[in-house]
Amino acid sequence: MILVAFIAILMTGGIIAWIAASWSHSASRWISLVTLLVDFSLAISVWMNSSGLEWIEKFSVPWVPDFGISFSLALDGLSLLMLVLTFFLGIFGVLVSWNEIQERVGFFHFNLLWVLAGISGVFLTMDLFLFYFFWEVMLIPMYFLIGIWGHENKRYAAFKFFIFTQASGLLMLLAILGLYFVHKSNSGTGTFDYFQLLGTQIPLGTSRWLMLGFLAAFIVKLPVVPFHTWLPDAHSQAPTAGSLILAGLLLKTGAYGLIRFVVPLFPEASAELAPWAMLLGVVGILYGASLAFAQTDLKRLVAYTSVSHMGFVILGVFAFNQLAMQGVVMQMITHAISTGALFAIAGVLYERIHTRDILAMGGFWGKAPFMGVVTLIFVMASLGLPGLGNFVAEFLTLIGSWQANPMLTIFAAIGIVTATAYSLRIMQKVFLGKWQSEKAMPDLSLREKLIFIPLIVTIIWLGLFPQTVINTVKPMIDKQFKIEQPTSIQNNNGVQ
Amino acid sequence: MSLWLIPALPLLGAFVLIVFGQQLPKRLIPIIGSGSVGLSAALTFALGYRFISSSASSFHIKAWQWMDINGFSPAVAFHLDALSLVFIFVITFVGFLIHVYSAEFMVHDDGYARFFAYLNLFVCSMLTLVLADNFVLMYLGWEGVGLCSYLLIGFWYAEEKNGYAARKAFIVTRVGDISLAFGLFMLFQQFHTLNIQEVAAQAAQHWTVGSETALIISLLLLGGAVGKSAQLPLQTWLPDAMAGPSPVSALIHAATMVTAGVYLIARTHVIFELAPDALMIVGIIGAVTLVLAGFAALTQFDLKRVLAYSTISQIGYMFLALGVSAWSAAIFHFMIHAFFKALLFLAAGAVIESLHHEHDMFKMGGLKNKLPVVYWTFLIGAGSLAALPLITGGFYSKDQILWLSLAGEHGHIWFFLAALVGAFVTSVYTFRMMFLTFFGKENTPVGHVPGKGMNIPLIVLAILTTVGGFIELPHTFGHVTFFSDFLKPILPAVTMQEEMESFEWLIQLVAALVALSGVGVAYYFFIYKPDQADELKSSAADLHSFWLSGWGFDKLYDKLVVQPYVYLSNVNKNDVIDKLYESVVTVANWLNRILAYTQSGILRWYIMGIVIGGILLMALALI
Amino acid sequence: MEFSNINIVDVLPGIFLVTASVLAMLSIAIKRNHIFIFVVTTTSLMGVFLYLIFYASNHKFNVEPLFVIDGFGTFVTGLIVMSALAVSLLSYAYFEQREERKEEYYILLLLATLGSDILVISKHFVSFFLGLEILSISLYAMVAYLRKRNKSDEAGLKYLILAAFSSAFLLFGMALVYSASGSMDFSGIASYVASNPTLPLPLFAGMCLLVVGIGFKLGVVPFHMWAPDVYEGAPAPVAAFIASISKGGMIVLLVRFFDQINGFQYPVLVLAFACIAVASMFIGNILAIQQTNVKRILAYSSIAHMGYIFVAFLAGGELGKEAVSFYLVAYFLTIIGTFGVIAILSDHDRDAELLDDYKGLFWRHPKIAMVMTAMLLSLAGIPLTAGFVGKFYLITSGANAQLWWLVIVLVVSSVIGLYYYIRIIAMMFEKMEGTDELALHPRLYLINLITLVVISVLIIFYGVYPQGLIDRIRDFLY
Amino acid sequence: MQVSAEYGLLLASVLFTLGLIGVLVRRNIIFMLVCVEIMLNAAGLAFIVAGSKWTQADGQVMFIFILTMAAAEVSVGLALILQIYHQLKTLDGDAANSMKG
Repeated sequence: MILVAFIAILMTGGIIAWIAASWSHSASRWISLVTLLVDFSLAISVWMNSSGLEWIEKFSVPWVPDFGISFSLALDGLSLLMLVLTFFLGIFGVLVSWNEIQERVGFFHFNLLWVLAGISGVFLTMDLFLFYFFWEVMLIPMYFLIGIWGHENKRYAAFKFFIFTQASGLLMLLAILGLYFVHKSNSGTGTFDYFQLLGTQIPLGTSRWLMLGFLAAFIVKLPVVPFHTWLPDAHSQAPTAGSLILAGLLLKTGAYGLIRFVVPLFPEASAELAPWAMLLGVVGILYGASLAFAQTDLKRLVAYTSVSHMGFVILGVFAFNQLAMQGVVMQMITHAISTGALFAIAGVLYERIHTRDILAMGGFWGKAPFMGVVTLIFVMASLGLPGLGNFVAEFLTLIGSWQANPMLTIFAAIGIVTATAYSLRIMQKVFLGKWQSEKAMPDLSLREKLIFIPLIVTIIWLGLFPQTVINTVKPMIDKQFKIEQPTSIQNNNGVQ
Repeated sequence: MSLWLIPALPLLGAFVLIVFGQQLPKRLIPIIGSGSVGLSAALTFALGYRFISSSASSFHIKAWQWMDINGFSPAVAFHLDALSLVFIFVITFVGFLIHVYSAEFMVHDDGYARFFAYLNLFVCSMLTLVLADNFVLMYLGWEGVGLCSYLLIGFWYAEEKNGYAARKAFIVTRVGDISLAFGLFMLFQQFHTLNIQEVAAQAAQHWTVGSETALIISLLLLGGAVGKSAQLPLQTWLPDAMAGPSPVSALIHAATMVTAGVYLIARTHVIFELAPDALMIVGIIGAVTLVLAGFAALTQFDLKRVLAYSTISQIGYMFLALGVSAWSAAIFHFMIHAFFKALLFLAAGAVIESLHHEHDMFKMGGLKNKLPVVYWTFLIGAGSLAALPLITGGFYSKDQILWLSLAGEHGHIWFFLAALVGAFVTSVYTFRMMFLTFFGKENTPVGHVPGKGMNIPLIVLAILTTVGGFIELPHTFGHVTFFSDFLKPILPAVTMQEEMESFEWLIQLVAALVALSGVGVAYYFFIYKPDQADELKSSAADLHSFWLSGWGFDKLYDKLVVQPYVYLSNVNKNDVIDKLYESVVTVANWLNRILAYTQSGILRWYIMGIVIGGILLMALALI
Repeated sequence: MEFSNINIVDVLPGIFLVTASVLAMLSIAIKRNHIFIFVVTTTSLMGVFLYLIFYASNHKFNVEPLFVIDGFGTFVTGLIVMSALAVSLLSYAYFEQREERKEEYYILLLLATLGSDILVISKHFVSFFLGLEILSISLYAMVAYLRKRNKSDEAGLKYLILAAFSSAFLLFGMALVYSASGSMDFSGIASYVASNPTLPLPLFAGMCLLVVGIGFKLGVVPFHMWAPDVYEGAPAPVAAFIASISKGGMIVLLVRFFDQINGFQYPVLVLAFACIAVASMFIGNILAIQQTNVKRILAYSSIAHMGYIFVAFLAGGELGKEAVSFYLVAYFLTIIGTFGVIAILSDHDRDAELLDDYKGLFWRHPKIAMVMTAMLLSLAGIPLTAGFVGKFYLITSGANAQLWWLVIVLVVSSVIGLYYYIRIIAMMFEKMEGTDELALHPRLYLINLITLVVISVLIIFYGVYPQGLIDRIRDFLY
Repeated sequence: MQVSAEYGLLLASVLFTLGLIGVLVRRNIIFMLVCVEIMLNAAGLAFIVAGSKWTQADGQVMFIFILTMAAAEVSVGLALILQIYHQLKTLDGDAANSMKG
């Protein structure tokens, strides 16, 4: 029941926030903040009480029984982490837009909360139809967030985002239906229930196509080069909160989909695909890095770093071993935090000097040292400095993928050097050097500190005590690798 | 067991300074900064005493389990043995002295608190590096020192070029780091552990001498070492790193961080022992580097750059020592080098500051009366660097390497010759620097004279430099082997080629002569006949500029790597792949325009449409 | 053939409509009163609808020789009547503002509805023909109803000529089929077809001509060209009527006819329909991409939607029928709602048909904008709307019948379709510059607002909880 | 004497085609209307032929329906044409193309 509550709270909160705005803007801000805090604390309490079982919570009621569609939610370690992350970032989403958003505040928060609701739904649902349902639901409000409160080129960005994700999503719908009918012809009962579909015996030829259908949606969302071009536009045009949620959560739904659906549902096919997928990942890492290095628009730059970092995710997922998988989960979380923070920084800077062009910046360290330190920390995070969460993620991913495919891993690791190049470039252009103009450059306000300090604490905590996270997802991952670890990959796991 | 306090204290200091740096009163800052390091230095002494007196071969303490995923379980745990004890002694004690020095040196800088914060952070990460009981934690320290070096090189961030130098340092070392990472990956794949001791044990079991994997892994590790220790081919970052304040150069780019590579190889000597070819390569790298860097140092005019190149060259000696598996010799030279190079840098810093940040030696001169303390200490340091016989620590440490490079079991005549040439060049450039700076006529008026805060560390270091040498004396006189005995449990003594012992005195004699002759040459060119030097310079201008640019490595890498990468990424700034999708849109719009013509609004068109449709339907019958 | 009572009861809807129209006519003869005639119309439609809800059954039997009453027909009749009700509700305010002689409109409306109803239940060429013509002829007048608008007349004329032209094809086709099969009754034709495994040429020719006629009414490629002009010219409510009701009747007839004569045994026919479907989906959507006239956009989109429905039609079987029924419901609601919004925003001199008329609508009339958004999302087939479930149903039936290529075309083309729906939405959420003067000054009537709100609520409801509707459909179908 | 149905149908189709061509080539709306009428009547003829082929009355019944419908259509049509004429001051069908694209 609590699972439904998670989503319901957000939705109702959104509506209330919308209504409230008609008499006071700050009211709707507070309402959405409170909503998220409530959800967050709920999630945390669930986490505290979660036992070592694979499935912590389950909930299911029939929805469209004629099609075997049920409103079924379930919570395991992975979803739990993602859920906590969602609410956690959501809070900052509200905080960063506290001053930024001044018009149509109510509608903004409505959209914000509904995006989060959709995302939570995606992370929770265990019914493929419902999954697709939420998958689409989270896009509409996001579309509005970009399209209404975005920057100069918002309409183009919003269109691109919407069409890309929709197109790929529809392909996934086809694949889902294909799976449905395969299962129906096998077992006679048509169902969209994840657990029942899990064991489905699919002829390899079919399963290739079906997997590609799923893959389409996820790698566009992730995004994997060459399906990434919607991302820089969407990220750079969205309002800060939008970018935060895009980078922090929407991309993660893609990764989540890979872990939850692609690999378990189509083991053979994905084993077959693995080398190519890993290759794509590596290409993404390097390509994204080189593009990031060239950008002058701060948000665009950070957007491309996401492309690069998400390369590690697909690399790890298709390495098929626990280390890599743990790394991937870690990467999902840490990347969400570090990149989110960087976008927040960009937003903070934009509020002050009204540009995202890093060539017009420089020497802010002298004026805003605190901001400098904060940025430094997250820049270091994004280049994978040990002691910060991202290092754990990337190290695990690489050490895992090394077991599967050393050659590709070498190239992936070159991405770390390129990451150093672009990350330090941010630092250089924005905070080092001299600043030409004499505009006032106030340091972080209390509210802004409230945003960044928790993020810093979290990223360091994740860097030094990742075991909490690791243990949370462990049951789920163990399960997965007990179910199916493709023999083709298993052999080169080193001497035990 | 207070082992964990040693790295923790500087960390605490750094934390305090970062968070409250703005608010703190200025005189409190150095107290916190140097105090934290001083405390851990004291702890080190206490611990060192306990360690030596106790029979235990190592102290071990585990703070917490870092990660644990089936088999992969690095902990945040510290491991103290003789080797790491030597290192933490140098780090904390020399570090402490440098902190004290900086307290005065940096006092007028508005980034005072920031400076000490970084410095403390550095000390912490360096300590973690050498105390880590597993490779992952070591890697943490390894990257941490990289970060601090980046921050401190770019400390004066307003200068564009400082930032550039800082980035260069970080990126170049990062190249080495990933090679190290690969080494770790392979080790894990082999042994399913990254605990240093276990790895060493397992390696000894599983691998035979000269095994393939051992070679690959040790080469990968070497890659890491080469990056951090500024050896060929990744040495190019160190000279530029001199952009940082002098204490930084002293602590990071002379005494401690750059020797991390030496530590790494010494730490994993078991693996290297199993791969003689790798050892050979280490030796060659060392030999080549020390010669090249030496010649580069000859031509520099920036005081600090001379020292930088000399650092590279001295570390080359250490690598050479490692290469001939003269482990303790390498470590011994590391320690002595830490003393005198720190001393030299600090002194140089004092000089530069007193001449209002003048770096060019040719604009200096005649300082020996103006800055007596600096002069004398610098002289001692220089002597040690040039390895003047008998009185200087540098002589004993370097002499040992010279000797073993020839007489060690892996020794080789070419190694020896390279080392010898290096020694000669070293003493030449050292005293060139000496004479240009302190002798001759005064070119630049002296500004403020360093006070106690800066002098005391200099003096202490000078003393250390001198006496440090006497804890390890060759057979020929005294034959004190305190240091090598101390390290023996960790680092096996080098086995000599037989029928060599008899020559040792000869070698020492040669070394001494070479050093002295170097001084002589320097005297001839820079005091006796300065114009000769200029003639020589002009006669071989190209060679001079070539050496000045450090054998043109920078240009090479710029052409080979940097420019292509920058070019490519700038060309593709707007992401060609996007064009693909745009073209799809274009096609759709084009189709739309075509089809829009059919909607002409004219009735008979539409009728025609219907008719054609009907005909097409009929036509289907023919299919 | 004498009519037993039960039959009377079952053809009651038709009779009801006829009487209603006669009543309306008489009332005009006595006194022109918009309200009154409006009430007459709505109440009679309402009455029929309620009747269907309460007394309709799904047992199938024939009213020889012309009509067949079965669940499918009854269901769609109900749908048609309801849509007609919605249209008339929307029409009141629309015509109240514009036309001094508004009353006849309702007669035409009732008759057109009747015609469509007859199409739905007919099982014989004669009734087919009669229904079609009743529908068409009243539509000519409805399209051209606003005499003062040049576009309206032009549209009317075009529609008339083309419709007459196409019904000539239809008739000739019927004649050919008749001469080949010797029967104008579907079952008779079926028996003839059953005896001919290979399609004889005259029959095929007849079929083709029939398809031309039908295709025209449905506005599928290549018989679609009239659609945009007529939609643009016709008054918004009438356009809604054309888009929904007049097509619905024809679809049902098509399904029924093909079911009965089992046309799927002839691959060439299936191929023909497949081609039509693909062409409609692609061309319809592509034509709309850069269109700036909302009514035309909707015309093109309706072309595409007919293409979608054809997928389910070709899939056939029970699932196909269900899909068609569900999709019709979703589509009717949505399209009527959309045109309702256009109607509500139109003012005296022209309809709110330009994209710019919707600029910043969300900040002027949030409610209407939300309704419009819901409608457009439903047309685009985004979840939370009935349109999504409908599309899902279509895809499911297509996938079930292994028509993968058609399904993929459906998906791809609906992605193209997204673009222009989103474009309108984006327009509505544009910021209003205070400077630009509004082109239109509509007077908002409560009744329209209520209608629209009800419709959009229904759309959302069916989108979130489709099971209820599905059950209803299944009750009727089997 | 008996004419076989085929000839009848042939005649009908010829008529139909004539009408069709007429609609396509004439620009005067009235003539277009007339040609449509021809096509309708061709269809009617076809029905009668078919009816006589099967010796059923249905064909003729259908023909009567067609006549009625044609009449209704023409009446509406003429009304519209009047309107158009008022606007365009011409009966050229191609002139009525204010809506396109």
